[in-house]
Amino acid sequence: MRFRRKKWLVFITSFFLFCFAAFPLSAFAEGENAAVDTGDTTWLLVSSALVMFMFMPGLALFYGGLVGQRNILSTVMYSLSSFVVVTLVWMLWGYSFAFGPGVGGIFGGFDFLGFQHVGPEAKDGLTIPHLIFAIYQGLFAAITTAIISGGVVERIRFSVWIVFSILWVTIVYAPMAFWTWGGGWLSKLGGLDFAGGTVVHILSGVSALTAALVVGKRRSFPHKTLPPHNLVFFLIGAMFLWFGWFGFNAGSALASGGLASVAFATTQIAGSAGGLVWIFIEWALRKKPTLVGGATGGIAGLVAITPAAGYVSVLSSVAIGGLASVVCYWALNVLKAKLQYDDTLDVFGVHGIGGIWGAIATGIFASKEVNPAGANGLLYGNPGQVATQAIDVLVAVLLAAIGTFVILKVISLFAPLRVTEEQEMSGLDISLHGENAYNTFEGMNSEMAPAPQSPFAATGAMAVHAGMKGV
Amino acid sequence: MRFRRKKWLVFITSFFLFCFAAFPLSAFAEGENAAVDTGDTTWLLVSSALVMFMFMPGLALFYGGLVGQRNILSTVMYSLSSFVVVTLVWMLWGYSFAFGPGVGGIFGGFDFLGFQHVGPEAKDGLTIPHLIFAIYQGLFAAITTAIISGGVVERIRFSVWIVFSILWVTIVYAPMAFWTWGGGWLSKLGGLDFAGGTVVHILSGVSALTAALVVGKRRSFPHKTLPPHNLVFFLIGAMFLWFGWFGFNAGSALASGGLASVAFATTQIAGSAGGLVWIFIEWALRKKPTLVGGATGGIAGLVAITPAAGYVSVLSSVAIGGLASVVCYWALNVLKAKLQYDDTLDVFGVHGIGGIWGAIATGIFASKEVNPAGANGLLYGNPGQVATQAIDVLVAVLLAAIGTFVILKVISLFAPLRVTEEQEMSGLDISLHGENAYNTFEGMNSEMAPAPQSPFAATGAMAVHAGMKGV
Amino acid sequence: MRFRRKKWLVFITSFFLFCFAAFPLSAFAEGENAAVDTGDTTWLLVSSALVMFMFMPGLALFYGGLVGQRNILSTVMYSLSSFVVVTLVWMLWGYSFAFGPGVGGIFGGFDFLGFQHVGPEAKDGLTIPHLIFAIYQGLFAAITTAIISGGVVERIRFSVWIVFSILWVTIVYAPMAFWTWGGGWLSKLGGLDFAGGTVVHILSGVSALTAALVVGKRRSFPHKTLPPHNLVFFLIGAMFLWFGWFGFNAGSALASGGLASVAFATTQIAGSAGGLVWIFIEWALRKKPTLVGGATGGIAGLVAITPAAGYVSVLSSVAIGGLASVVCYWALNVLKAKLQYDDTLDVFGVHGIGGIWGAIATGIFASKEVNPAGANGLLYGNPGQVATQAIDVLVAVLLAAIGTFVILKVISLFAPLRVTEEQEMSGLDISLHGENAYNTFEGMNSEMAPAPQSPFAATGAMAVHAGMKGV
Amino acid sequence: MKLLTIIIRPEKLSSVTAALHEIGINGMTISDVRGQGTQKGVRTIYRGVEYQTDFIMKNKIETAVSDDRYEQAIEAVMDAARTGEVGDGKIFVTDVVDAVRIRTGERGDSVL
Amino acid sequence: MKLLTIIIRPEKLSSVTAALHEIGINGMTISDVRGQGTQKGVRTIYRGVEYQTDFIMKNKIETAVSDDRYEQAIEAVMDAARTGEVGDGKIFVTDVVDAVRIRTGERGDSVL
Amino acid sequence: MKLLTIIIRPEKLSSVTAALHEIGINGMTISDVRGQGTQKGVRTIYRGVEYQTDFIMKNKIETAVSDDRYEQAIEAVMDAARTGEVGDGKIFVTDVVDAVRIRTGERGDSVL
Ligand SMILES: Nc1ncnc2c1ncn2[C@@H]1O[C@H](COP(=O)(O)OP(=O)(O)O)[C@@H](O)[C@H]1O
Ligand SMILES: Nc1ncnc2c1ncn2[C@@H]1O[C@H](COP(=O)(O)OP(=O)(O)O)[C@@H](O)[C@H]1O
Ligand SMILES: Nc1ncnc2c1ncn2[C@@H]1O[C@H](COP(=O)(O)OP(=O)(O)O)[C@@H](O)[C@H]1O
Repeated sequence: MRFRRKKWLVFITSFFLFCFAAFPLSAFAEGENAAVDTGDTTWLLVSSALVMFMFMPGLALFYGGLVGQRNILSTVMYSLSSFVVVTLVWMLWGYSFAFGPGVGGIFGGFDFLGFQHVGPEAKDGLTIPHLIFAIYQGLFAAITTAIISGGVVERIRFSVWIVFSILWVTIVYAPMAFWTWGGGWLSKLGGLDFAGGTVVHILSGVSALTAALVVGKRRSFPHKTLPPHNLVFFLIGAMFLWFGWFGFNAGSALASGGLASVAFATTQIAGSAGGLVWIFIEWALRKKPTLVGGATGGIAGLVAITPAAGYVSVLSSVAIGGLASVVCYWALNVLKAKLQYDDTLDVFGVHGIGGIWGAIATGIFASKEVNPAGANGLLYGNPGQVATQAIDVLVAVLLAAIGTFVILKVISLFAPLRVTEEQEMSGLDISLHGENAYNTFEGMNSEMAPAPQSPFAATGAMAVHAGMKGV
Repeated sequence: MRFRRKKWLVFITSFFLFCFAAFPLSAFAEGENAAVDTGDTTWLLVSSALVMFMFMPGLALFYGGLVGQRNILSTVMYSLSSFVVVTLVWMLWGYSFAFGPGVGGIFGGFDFLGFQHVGPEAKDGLTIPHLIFAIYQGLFAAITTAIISGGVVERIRFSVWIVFSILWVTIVYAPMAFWTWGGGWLSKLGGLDFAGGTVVHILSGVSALTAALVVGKRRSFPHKTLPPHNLVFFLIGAMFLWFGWFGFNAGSALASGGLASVAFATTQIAGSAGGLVWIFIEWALRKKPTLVGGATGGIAGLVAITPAAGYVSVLSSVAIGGLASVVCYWALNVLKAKLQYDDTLDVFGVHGIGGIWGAIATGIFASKEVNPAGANGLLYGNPGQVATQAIDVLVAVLLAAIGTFVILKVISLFAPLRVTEEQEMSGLDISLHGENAYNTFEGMNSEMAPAPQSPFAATGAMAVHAGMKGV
Repeated sequence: MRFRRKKWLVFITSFFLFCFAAFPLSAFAEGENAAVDTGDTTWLLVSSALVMFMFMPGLALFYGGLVGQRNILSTVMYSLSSFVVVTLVWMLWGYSFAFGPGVGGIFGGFDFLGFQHVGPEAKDGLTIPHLIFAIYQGLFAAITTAIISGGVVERIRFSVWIVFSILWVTIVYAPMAFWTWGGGWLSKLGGLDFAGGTVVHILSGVSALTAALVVGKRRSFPHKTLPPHNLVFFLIGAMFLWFGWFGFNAGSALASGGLASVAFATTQIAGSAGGLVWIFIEWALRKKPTLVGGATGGIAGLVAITPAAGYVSVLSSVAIGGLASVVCYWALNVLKAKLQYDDTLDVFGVHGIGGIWGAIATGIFASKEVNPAGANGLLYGNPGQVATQAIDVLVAVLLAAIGTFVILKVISLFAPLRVTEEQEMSGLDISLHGENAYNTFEGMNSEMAPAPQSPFAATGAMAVHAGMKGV
Repeated sequence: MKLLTIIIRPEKLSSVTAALHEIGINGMTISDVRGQGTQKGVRTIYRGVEYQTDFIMKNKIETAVSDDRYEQAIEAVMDAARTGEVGDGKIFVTDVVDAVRIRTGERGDSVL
Repeated sequence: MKLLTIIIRPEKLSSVTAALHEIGINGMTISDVRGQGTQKGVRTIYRGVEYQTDFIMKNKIETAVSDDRYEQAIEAVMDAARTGEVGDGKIFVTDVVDAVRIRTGERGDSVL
Repeated sequence: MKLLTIIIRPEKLSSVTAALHEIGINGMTISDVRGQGTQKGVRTIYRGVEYQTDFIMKNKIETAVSDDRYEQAIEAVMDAARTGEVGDGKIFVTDVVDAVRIRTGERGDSVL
């Protein structure tokens, strides 16, 4: 024990030493900032904060509200751990792999390891500091990773999840980001992905399904799963996602102005169309429109507009968002029931299917009138764009499925992927994290026991822990 | 059934076809963006996101925390449905009616139907893209509509609410917006309304009272209404409102800079004065200052400063905010008790009365030293401004009362306005939406029943629904 | 009674008369705005809103989730009251004392009383309106004050807290802010504090400890304190803090651009390093990483990076954030257990210790390559900077400890500092504020009693209060 | 003395307590419980998955009454709680062998 | 008629109710309760402070059964709820002197 | 064997359980309940509307004790729970005809 603790100390210390010593600081040498525009930079600062917010606490609550109350903290911990881990991985090597100068259109290279050469000066071709661009993209990587957890909550081991996060962002996310946005081969084919239809939603949706299949079903699935424990948290989460999505989509213009405004408008409208259509579908087919449905439809619309946000007209966004609800409703209600996979929080049904529809829809509705830097789609006389988009989709699906499968199989050689039956039964909050989310038993509000001499034995007793010594 | 479903499909399909085909895209033809300022645009992008946030989840939680726990989802659904419906209505025709080039100072006209001619280029006379201006105003329209629901929650039918939303925003909100902000006749009289004292708060407050009277009291009113089920949600909602109010008020400068800063400062200070005064009133009169009181006072201060935010000095904002709490406290505690109307969440008492006070106060405290584009008020030698403001108030009150009355009476010719006694008794969450917000019974966390062969009969059993087939 | 009410009216009225009459409005005379930059101004508007948000509801939930459920509203009320009170105090005199032109490097003076001469024009040397600078700083003052409440929740009297807030911000915060940021003597020594390591965190942390000692322990401490009642609220609060911290740190650049981007990046990365290290420490020492731990570690990292955010490289921020978790973990688990002080929500352990580490770390890691306006630290060949930082720390510690001690001792001459045993036992929500946060007993959802003639006697009866008359 | 354990629909709680008050029974203890019986549970649907719960919200009233009053109490409860639909609930009667008022130490019927 | 008061682990609730259904006992009333006994409570740690709670989540089932069936019911519950670990719970049996179905006014065993 | 149903103020819960532990009674089952009786409910005011609730938070302890110990248990509870103010609560005693420990199948007094 004593030994293990020492090892930790050595590890931590050397890590920190490394941190400030190993890399040259010349990155910051030239702080000219010639081309930095304050308005654009402010928009990216805000967008970065918004993406952080849609992730934590947004995604965490969106997911947490839908799980049983004994797994809420565990669900949040998957998100929180990805948040902190991927942020660091991104800074250390992820950004370099995804947005480095690149090696043959395939791999970003090592130039930006540890955010070397990533400083306050404007990024090439943009009017915003390189550093905020890098952080903004890092938050994309982090939330994308965390979205996957929705497929495997209530059963995957916490340590496995952390290792998975590190590997996944490195060998699945970073390559796809490089290929699509970093100047890699896919972008040269002409595929359009404004804010992450393939890179974010298809990757995460397909990876979640793959992970759900590899990790296996919850023991309670399908006949005894717990109903969502708190729909108000779910709603809050959904709306935080919506709020943050403005930073996600309109921020992807990488500047303030007309294009950001277009993306903002299409986002709001596609989300609304998605929400409304889902409400109407439920009303027509089930007589009762639900809150879960309305919010899920909104998210489906937002997912679908993501790749298209800066390429399509406002009216097209109605169609994209509205039809997203139709396909996602089908996925959740028909496909899932038929195939019986346990994608716990419907990541595949919403992000996967919605993302695929969005990517294809971009090929249908894109218009150079909206964005000259884009392309025309099917409706504007260019059916080939649909094919190009289909290639993007295919690449993303394959990369996600194979990458996730391989990562999990490799991990499973070293450790079991899922918690034990007993842990699953007692709930992961207590069994993995030793905490209860809610301590609301009124009886605990009782006065001090009259026998303070035996604090540990007394009812409801609490004792100051002996600190590090006791372990 | 089969037939009805087909009809839906046809309807949805033709709607979407219409969406991307019916309107010319020439709107986006000239994307010059000559006069767009990135800093101003960023501020409007952010303000739009803030207004969205104050609405969803802000308003939804503010309201939802104050209702009984069997009506929380229903309360949220009124907001969510207005959010998505009004967004679409606004894009299709609302914006055109409210901010079109206009017909005789009365009506905005049809030029901007479907956001035609509303593109990324700067809006006339402003430095921000037309599209973000339109979306920003659309979010105002949406939240204003949703505020009304506070008067009729726990009893109005969901379908009635949706129809009401569509009609109300069209025939009450859009005209008033045009008259006040779109260049219509009221603005020509010289009335001042910086961010929506009349258009937003008086309209919604008076409409809520009217609706509460037309729809009728809850069966439980006044002797058995439910106490607020979750004041933490209420507080979160109140603070989200406050946060978003910066976008609402300071964003109404329609540019960044000095005026936005003035509006930001007056907003923060009026809200603080309102909160503090209410706390002191309760302390003096009831001995115990409450959280509900403090937060309500803050909101009252924010409501009252809304029309004045960019026209008055910081010190005036103390008076406006502080006195708002005095009049609203009176409305909630004396007026309501005397008149016995069932304005469930005190929309009239806070938004109506607070808005009237704010509109009049603008006429008292406005100063050209603060904003040369404004006017001087009573205290700066121009008593006439108070009269002008009073006309604005009168118009808003009449329009809201008559418009709401007519809309609801017309709807009631086709369908009952309120839920049945039984639905009211079982709570609207289950009876209208088939959902429970909270599933926290611990017994549900039990392991799978040993008799999986009869999943539907087993205790707590859950079954994958047969999808569309089953209905 | 009648008399007291009249006194109140007179007081309120004369206060408001004073407000808009007493001060000349010439402050607003020259609204030239020559040097105002829209992008920078937008960033400060946003940052102000973010700081407001991290405070309310952020801090309120962060604290509220950790207390017992009978004290949640009371905990929130400490924050809410500081929010409104300090905003007003700041406007009336606080800003002037802290950022006035100054008297001998010691005191800011009276020039800006009531925000006189604080208008929409650019602040000297900056490109943002003076008014938004003043409001931004005011929100810093307000949240700093409220942070202190974490040391004394569940026992300090509400009225004492309000008086304490007013005095503390006047005689502790304002001087320190002037000395450090307002051009006072400390800044002349060369101490670095980018966003408030000493001014915000050390002051609040040390003051909280002092207050906890002066006020005394909770009766239930340490053997019967209540476990945190809602960790989801705690998490939401923690993440709101994180989100707002971007406005806090990156906003402290007082402009958009490269420096703000650096501060944004170091903030995100230090927070992540803090969270991750805490998780690993718990894992190593206790086997179970907790959510409370992960979030606390993140906040520790954010606290520590605050003074350094704009002076250090991204890699240094990893070390600063990560080591913050080490020292704060030690403070919470070893120091607190040993010394047995009842700093209820660990303000000293997190803000105090974290802030001290951050201030010293700034002296170690600061680099002129990152920020030419800063200084080089120990690692860049300037060991003297550590000494300078140590002086800052010492001043902050002494000022906070002595100031808080004196204020509370003076107050205690006039009134008891803490609630009675009975109030503590029944919970402060009911005993101080007359409210319950949660009304979730299902039995309350019952239909109207059949005996409406005696509404007050009937079970669960509710009666419209007779308004002001009844008291 | 008898202990009545009364299971009713939550929406009838205040009617029942009022009815008991009317016949002079003021002391009782109430809890939120879940019932199973002939009545079927509600079905709720989340994202296409149907959750059928057979735990139906009920309220339980426990009240100790003297031997000569308990029939009257049963009548009162039945009148106030009955809807005629399945799920109205039950009353179970058990014997109380002793009762104490903690405040005074009194025993027996005077406790009520 | 007997009233069985059954204290079990929450995770065994659905097994137990299913076991009772199997022998034809469908009526019962369930609540969330906290137990104390030989079983020790969980320790949770918040920020270095250890909270040991001796209130352990349990579920209580109250079910009235006829005199001839209650032994069978006890068997069924024991089979379904037993893990062999400390904390499995208890069954207490008390006499019911009268029972009423509120909906119909029926009395006695037909109520069940 | 007797079943004690003890209704007390929530703030007295830990005193009472400690008092019972002291005399060797360790097994018990506790729930959050609402009481009505002579004690009046709190009034809370929201936005000028006064809500008076006559449901007062109480805790209920159910503990089965052997016939020779129950008087002692009553004494212990009374000492620990009494404040002398209205609302201290009640103890009701009923006969237990049988008791089972699920883990072992033991019956009778050895179950306790
Ligand atoms: N044998 C029983 N023991 C205990 N509680 C019962 C029993 N039978 C029914 N209950 C309770 O009474 C409630 C109503 O019973 P149910 O059979 O659904 O309708 P009804 O009483 O109208 O016949 C149940 O939900 C349950 O709480
Ligand atoms: N004497 C008692 N009276 C009432 N309930 C009891 C009694 N003893 C135990 N219980 C309940 O039974 C549960 C299990 O008891 P415990 O002694 O921990 O384990 P076991 O039943 O396996 O011996 C307790 O948590 C408590 O709820
Ligand atoms: N007849 C009764 N049956 C069941 N519980 C009762 C009865 N009378 C009182 N109680 C319970 O005891 C609690 C205290 O009773 P109350 O009459 O208010 O004070 P006291 O016990 O001091 O006379 C009540 O809140 C209720 O929970």
